[in-house]
Amino acid sequence: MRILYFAWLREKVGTAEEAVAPPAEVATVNDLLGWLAERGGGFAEALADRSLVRVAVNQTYVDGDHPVATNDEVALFPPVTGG
Amino acid sequence: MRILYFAWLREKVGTAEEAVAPPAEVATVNDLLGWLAERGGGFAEALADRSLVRVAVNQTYVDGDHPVATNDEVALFPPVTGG
Amino acid sequence: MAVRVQREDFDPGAEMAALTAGDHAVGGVCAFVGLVRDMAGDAAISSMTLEHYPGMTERELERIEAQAHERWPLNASLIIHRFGRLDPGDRIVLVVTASSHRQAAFESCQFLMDWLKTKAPFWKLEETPAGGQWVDARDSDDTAAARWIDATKGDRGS
Amino acid sequence: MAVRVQREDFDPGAEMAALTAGDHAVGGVCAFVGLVRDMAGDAAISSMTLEHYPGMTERELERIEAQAHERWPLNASLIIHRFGRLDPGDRIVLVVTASSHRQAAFESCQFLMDWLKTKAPFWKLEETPAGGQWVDARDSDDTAAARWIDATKGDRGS
Repeated sequence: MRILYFAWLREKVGTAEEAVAPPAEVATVNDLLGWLAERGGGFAEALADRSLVRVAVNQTYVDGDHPVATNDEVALFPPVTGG
Repeated sequence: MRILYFAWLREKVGTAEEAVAPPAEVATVNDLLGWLAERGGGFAEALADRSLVRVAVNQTYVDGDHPVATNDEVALFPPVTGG
Repeated sequence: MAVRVQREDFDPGAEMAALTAGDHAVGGVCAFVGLVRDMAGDAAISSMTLEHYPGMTERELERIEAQAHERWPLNASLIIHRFGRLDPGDRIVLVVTASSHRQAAFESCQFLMDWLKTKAPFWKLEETPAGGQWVDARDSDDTAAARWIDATKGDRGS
Repeated sequence: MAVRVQREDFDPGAEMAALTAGDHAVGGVCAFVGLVRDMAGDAAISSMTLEHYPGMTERELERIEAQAHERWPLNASLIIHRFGRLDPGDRIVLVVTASSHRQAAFESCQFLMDWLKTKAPFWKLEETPAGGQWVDARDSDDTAAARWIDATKGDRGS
């Protein structure tokens, strides 16, 4: 599973992209965010307030109960501020 | 008093502009339109339906009861269709 | 604030850029360009001639523009309207509004177009296969303009 | 329909002209240009860097554009959004809509800007005297976008 981080989420976790292999019980987006936050440090800090984290799976916006699978591209980012 | 005609009003009356000297009892825009219509022909035809005639006195929109005076520039035209 | 009534064409991009040049408080520019269509209802239009009332037309446009500035927080605005003979595809009118707030730019541009359509002394004569036809004023334009009478002041919040 | 996400500047006038070239059914073109402001609240902005999500950003813009075409009778539309480093006064975004009806052009352009602000994956980092600051999403943008959810279909009458 590929994880992408953008904007201040990227700065807090210290990486733009990583490959992860979460355990089988990580079935949903919420599971994944919890699992990433358990790493502590910048990850815990970046994911502390879930209301500020938007998630896209395979480049489509999803909710926290959306499933995640091995080959997914999961992107985590703050609310958008373009235009 | 100077009278200007625009668009199909101009075509119907056959002139773009004329100087007129109406009698003293022509005190308002409505009086003036009635007096011009009495000329008959294209004037009567052009002014037959007052709902289609817009009036400006000295380049400002006015209603039928607005006064008219000797040195006024009075313009008669159909509803506008710019833009 | 500027109003130009002219026979010549104009360059929308150049006008938009010039209007806000050097003013870095502007966050949004809204522009509307009206073009000559080749059909009016079922009738083919081969050309159009726009008549105006020199003097009053400029005054009315300036009056409408001043109202927009009273109503919305605008940094700049521009109205250009052509007269004379125009062909299908030709530009007729340009309205540009610039503001720090995008809603103000959008709303004031729409307001200016709506009021221009119902208040500015211009008349269109369309050349059709059946001959020259003066365009009738449309109720939908009156309706579009009327909504600004009762509307609350422009949204300054975004 | 076209979407471009690019580092380079664009020419609004040239884009507007190209979008409707040869289509004489178009009566109105609405364009919105977003510019970098030199102030954000009380903070002076010396520059801004726009980050995006290559791939998803284009997809979201295309999705929003397709919605506008479903909702309004549009002849053509264009969205250009820049990324990378920009200075005050620089152009950020261009949205252009063309229709036979002016209300459709205005409303769809506003709809595209509102949705782009809340849905398109872009993030702004502003350089201020206090250092780089990620711009917070604004409630007023959510409100502006939300009004299109309940609104009836675009007015096709004018």
